[in-house]
Amino acid sequence: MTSFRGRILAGALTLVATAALAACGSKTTDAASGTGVSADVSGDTVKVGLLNSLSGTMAISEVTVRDSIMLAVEEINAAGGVLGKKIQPVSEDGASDWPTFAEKAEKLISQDRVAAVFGCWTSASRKAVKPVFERNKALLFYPVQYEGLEQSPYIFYTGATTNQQIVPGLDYLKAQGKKSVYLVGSDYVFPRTANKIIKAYAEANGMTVLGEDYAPLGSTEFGTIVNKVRSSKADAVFNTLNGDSNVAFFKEYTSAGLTAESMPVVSVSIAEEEVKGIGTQYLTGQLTAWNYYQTTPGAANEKFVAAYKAKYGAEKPTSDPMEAAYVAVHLWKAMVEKAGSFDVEQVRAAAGGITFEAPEGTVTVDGPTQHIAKTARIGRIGADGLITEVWNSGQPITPDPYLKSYPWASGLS
Amino acid sequence: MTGERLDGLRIRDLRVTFDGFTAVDGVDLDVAPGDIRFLIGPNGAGKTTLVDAVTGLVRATGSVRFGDTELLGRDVHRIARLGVGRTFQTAAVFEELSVLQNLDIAAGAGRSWWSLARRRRRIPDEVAEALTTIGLADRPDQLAGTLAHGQKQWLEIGMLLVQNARLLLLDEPVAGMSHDERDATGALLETVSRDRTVVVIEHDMDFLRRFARTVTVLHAGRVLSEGSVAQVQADPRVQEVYLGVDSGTEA
Amino acid sequence: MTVLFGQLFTGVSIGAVLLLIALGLALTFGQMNVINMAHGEFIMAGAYTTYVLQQTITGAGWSLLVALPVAFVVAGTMGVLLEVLLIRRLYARPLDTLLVTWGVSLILQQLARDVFGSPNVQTRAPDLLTGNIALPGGLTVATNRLFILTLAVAAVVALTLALRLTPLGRRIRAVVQNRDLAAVSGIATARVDRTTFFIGSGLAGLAGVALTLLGPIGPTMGTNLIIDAFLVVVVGGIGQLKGSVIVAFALGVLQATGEYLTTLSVAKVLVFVAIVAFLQWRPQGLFTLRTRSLA
Amino acid sequence: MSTVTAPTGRTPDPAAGGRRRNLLPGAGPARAAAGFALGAALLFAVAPLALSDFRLSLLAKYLCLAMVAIGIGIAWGRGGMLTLGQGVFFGLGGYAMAMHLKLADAGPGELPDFMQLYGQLDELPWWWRPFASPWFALPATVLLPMAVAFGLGSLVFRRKVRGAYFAILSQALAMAMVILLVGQQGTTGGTNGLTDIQGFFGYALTDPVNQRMVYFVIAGTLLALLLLARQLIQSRYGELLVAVRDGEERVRFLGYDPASVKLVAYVVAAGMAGLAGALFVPAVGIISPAMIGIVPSIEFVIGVAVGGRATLLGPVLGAVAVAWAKTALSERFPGGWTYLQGLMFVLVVAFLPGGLAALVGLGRQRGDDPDRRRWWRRRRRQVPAGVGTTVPVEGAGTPEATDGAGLAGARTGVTA
Repeated sequence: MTSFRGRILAGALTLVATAALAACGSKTTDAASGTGVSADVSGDTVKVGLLNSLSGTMAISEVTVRDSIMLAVEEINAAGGVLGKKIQPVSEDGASDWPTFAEKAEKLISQDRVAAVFGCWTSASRKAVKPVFERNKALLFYPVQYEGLEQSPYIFYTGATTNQQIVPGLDYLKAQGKKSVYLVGSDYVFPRTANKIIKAYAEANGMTVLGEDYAPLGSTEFGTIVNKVRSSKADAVFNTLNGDSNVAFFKEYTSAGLTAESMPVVSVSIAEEEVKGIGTQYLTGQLTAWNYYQTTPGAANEKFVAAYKAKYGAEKPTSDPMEAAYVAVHLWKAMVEKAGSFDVEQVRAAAGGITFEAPEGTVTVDGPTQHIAKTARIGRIGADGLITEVWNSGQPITPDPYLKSYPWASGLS
Repeated sequence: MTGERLDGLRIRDLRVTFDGFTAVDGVDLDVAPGDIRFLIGPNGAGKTTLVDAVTGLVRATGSVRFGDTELLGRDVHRIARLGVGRTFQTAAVFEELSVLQNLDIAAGAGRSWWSLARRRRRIPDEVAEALTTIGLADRPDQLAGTLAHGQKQWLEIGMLLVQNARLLLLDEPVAGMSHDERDATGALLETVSRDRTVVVIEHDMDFLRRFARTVTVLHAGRVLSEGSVAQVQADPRVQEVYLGVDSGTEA
Repeated sequence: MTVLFGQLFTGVSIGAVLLLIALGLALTFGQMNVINMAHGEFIMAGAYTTYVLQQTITGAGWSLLVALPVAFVVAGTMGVLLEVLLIRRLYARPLDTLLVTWGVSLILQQLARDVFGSPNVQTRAPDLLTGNIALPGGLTVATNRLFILTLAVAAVVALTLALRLTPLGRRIRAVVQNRDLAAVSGIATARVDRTTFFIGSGLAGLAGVALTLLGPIGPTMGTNLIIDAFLVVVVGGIGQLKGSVIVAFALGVLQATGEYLTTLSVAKVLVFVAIVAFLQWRPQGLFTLRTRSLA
Repeated sequence: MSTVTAPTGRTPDPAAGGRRRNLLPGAGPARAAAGFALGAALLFAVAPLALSDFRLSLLAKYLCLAMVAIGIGIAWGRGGMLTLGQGVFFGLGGYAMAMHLKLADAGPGELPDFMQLYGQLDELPWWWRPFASPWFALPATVLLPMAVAFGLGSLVFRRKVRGAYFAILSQALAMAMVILLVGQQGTTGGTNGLTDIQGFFGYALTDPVNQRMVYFVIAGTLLALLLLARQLIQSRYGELLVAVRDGEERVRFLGYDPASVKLVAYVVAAGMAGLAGALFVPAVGIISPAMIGIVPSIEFVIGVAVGGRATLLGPVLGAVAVAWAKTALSERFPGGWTYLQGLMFVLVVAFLPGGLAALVGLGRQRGDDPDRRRWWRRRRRQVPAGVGTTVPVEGAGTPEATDGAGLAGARTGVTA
């Protein structure tokens, strides 16, 4: 028996050893070895990938982004497609699970051979797919505001980076004469990074940060935090909470007798869709910092809102990430047409300087950072659930993901 | 296992309470080495609780000595390793394992981790011996769950034998057995008591008369009477609380 | 001082929420030994009931009052369905019940997503329950917290009285303490089981209504609560309500204190460590029925 | 399906053949070896030839999940401990490996990229330093989870925390672990986890050839773990473990300490999960708190339940099948996957506790065991008159009937 099992073991080991030896590929020290899969454009259609969580905790937000991408695709197809080819969308579910995002990204690139992928919401999902896109030299369009500090050659960032959302939010508070802030956020990358920036800004601009608290993701118990916020007597609260936590936070906030008048809250993760889920009775008068609202004036937005409501229902609001996703598809189309090719490297080369009359106003692709220049807008939540602009930056802000042009931020990255 | 020391059981002032209810209330009990002692008493007299206390299952105060060793305050498995084994009212064998596996496990409490990590190569001698003693030698590979009721009880006793228990505490070993099976069980008890001390909880008066050497009657958590079968039967208090009332239904 | 009192009240109100979500479990898990992971989705059902009722009843106060009994019945009915269809077959396999009801909870969540949509929905709270009561010395007490505390205490009192005084309660206790004897004594144990499950699940529905005042109303709201609720019952000890009551408030105050002194994340971990340590001391929980027959 | 518990080399008993626990007729070493060879051939020859690089890398991921499943099969199927926190051990192994690979990517003396970005650390935290050495990191992927399991296990098992209590505690552990990891953004990567891993001991993971190498390592490890599990199950210890599952108190009265018996199975399962996590990292290139929380932990269990919890191969095949179904289905019906997953839990656990393995064995075993055919009709409290259900226990109210759970499951499972 022993000898018998011994033989099995020996056999197994030999197999492993041979296989491993035969399989030895390139070393990390070799030159970059990514092969790159070229998109399949042989037919009269071109495939693009949609990578969003359609199930799981993130589905709440990401489904609306997917809807918005589909709208853009339809519009483009109705207008004749891209380089004469109709866009064929391939939708994949990231299932709110980061390895699944990586798996599906790989599938879209190598199996479906899409020309570009649109999607991802959380930073974690973007970080998970980033190596996949870099390895395969494929393109991702990421449509959500994020914490900056990233610049991948194979990702276009169509949401705001920190200097297009957080910094303008602070500028606004400063202009309003607010001298002290309290920071409340969910415990993950974006809030922690954002709050680091806020503290550096506050120090340089004579504001005090009276406290900084984080709630675990999904936490719905805010008694303690609101208690601390209230006793801090800060002039304003900067809120980077995410998802469900916002609901619990604002209900607690209102119950504690705090109002937009006594202590305004600037939120960076509450868009029109979230307002519906929290309830206007808890939110009226509170502030948000984004680049787009459903109420943003302009013909482009009127057309976008009308088309969206016609397709998905009159009660569905449009929001910043949805708009950024919609813009992403149109920007990709413009890039491809300027390059005259679907080839990723040529598209990247053509990207710089491309502008688009977006619902949020004119946006311009910044070649070096692959982010886009956009206008910052501070809005106030109304009793009707819509957000109306109370301040904007006047002109599009050049993206600066590492905040290199801000002296006070020199220690940050 | 033969040739080992024969020890007796000595219980002093044993008390067990459950949330204010006193199940065993100051019992003194001596079982001589090699005795077959029957514990009887009406339901709720504290018989099983007494065995539970001796084997460490319930917390108790007082003193329980087996040979020279105090048992109270020790963990169940430590007491078992000192040579105290028990069975339960319902046969407690491992139904998903074979007869052989059941016995092998019972025999193995002292095994090293090394021998546990390996397969059984052959049937250990004491297991083979016990298989014969309990009359299951022809079916070592049968799943214990598929044994007849009597066979399960015997298997349990067999497990005590290979476990090397020197004090056997048997809780109603012949309940539900046929007449022949009772006889066989009785004979088994006599065999094993040659080098072990045996305590039996039993309601079956007929079985008691035939196989008990000494008897203790418990009532309401106390010892009511003690002595030979004849002495106990003659005790008027026993007749009053137990035999007189219950003998008809219990026998 | 203000902060101290505020934190104490926060702790008590966290405890009240824990109690409210755990009370139904104290009945189904504590009394019947059934591990129902779909309990969180019954809470969700209660919250959605409030939402649906508000579509027809416009007054926020009235709709909330109406929602309480309706949600109790809705969640209770779901509980009975679950008991009859699945759990009844699994009384001998509690661990399997856990997995089966987990599956049920997944299905119910997805169902909620398909019916009500993935995003959270909003309900309108009566103005009375969005403010606070000022006490002398600059102290305030939030009215929604006060409402939940009252509701939790009322539910405990009602449940205790029902178990002690009504014939139904006596039957439930009889079945819990000795099922076979109860059956032999002519109690229809199957019907008692169903009733117990109805009440336990109904209490989850009540909790759901109350939670609309505090947190999000969405498909996944139940999953965040269920572990905490189970921990309360485990630490409280099964078989008696008072354990769960004491533990809910103790954990609430512990959590609030931990949150204040450290961070929310660390406080959560601290509470977990405290629970493991407590179970070292009393593995069967704070209170247990110590009888032989239950073993 | 190979044999599961057939003890070999004992007296043959043709008379009791129908009742034997020998699971397949004649399932001796020869048959096991044949099955093993077939498995090896499938994994090492057929799969690499038949599958594209993408599908092969998916298979590598599934095989990692299967390793966790083997451990759960031992702890839950054989030992009756429903561990709903296996993700913790998977995560510990994964993080240990990822920490080493991140440090190797960064180069000597350098900080991993995310620490510079989010942590603004000037130097490596002390607890990261040992992981720079593969001689520390590699053993740590297995030993670290085992140590944690040992610590927790020796606390709870000695105090007789078991059944549902243990399951809920293990679930809470997963929750606590996630919160802890997420809170330490600067040193653990927070919710992002450790991503963008480029190399695996000097080999670039971007190269498909090296991805194949990783696959072969994973497949080889899986086979080795299967051999280990088989040895464990067939040993005297394996029998003892089943005995503890079915009658913990009874085993105690035989002079064993059931706590140690359970502890071994729990620690072994943790080690397997740790190893799986460690190999998952090069295969997928990421480890994050999302993979170790409550939901992934319970997803590990569903594969085991579907395959057949008490068998050797059932958990492996179940885990691969469920993971594959998830990929395949979610490619087509995203919302539908959740329904199906829920239904699987309900249908398999409630109506087929032995898993698919029992279904395979059903035809052969029909008529042998009347109990088995009627398992679905068994009503409450009709627990097989087994151990455990009748033994009084210190402190009433212990979920004693949990032992019945093991019984009912094993009754069908063991025989397949």
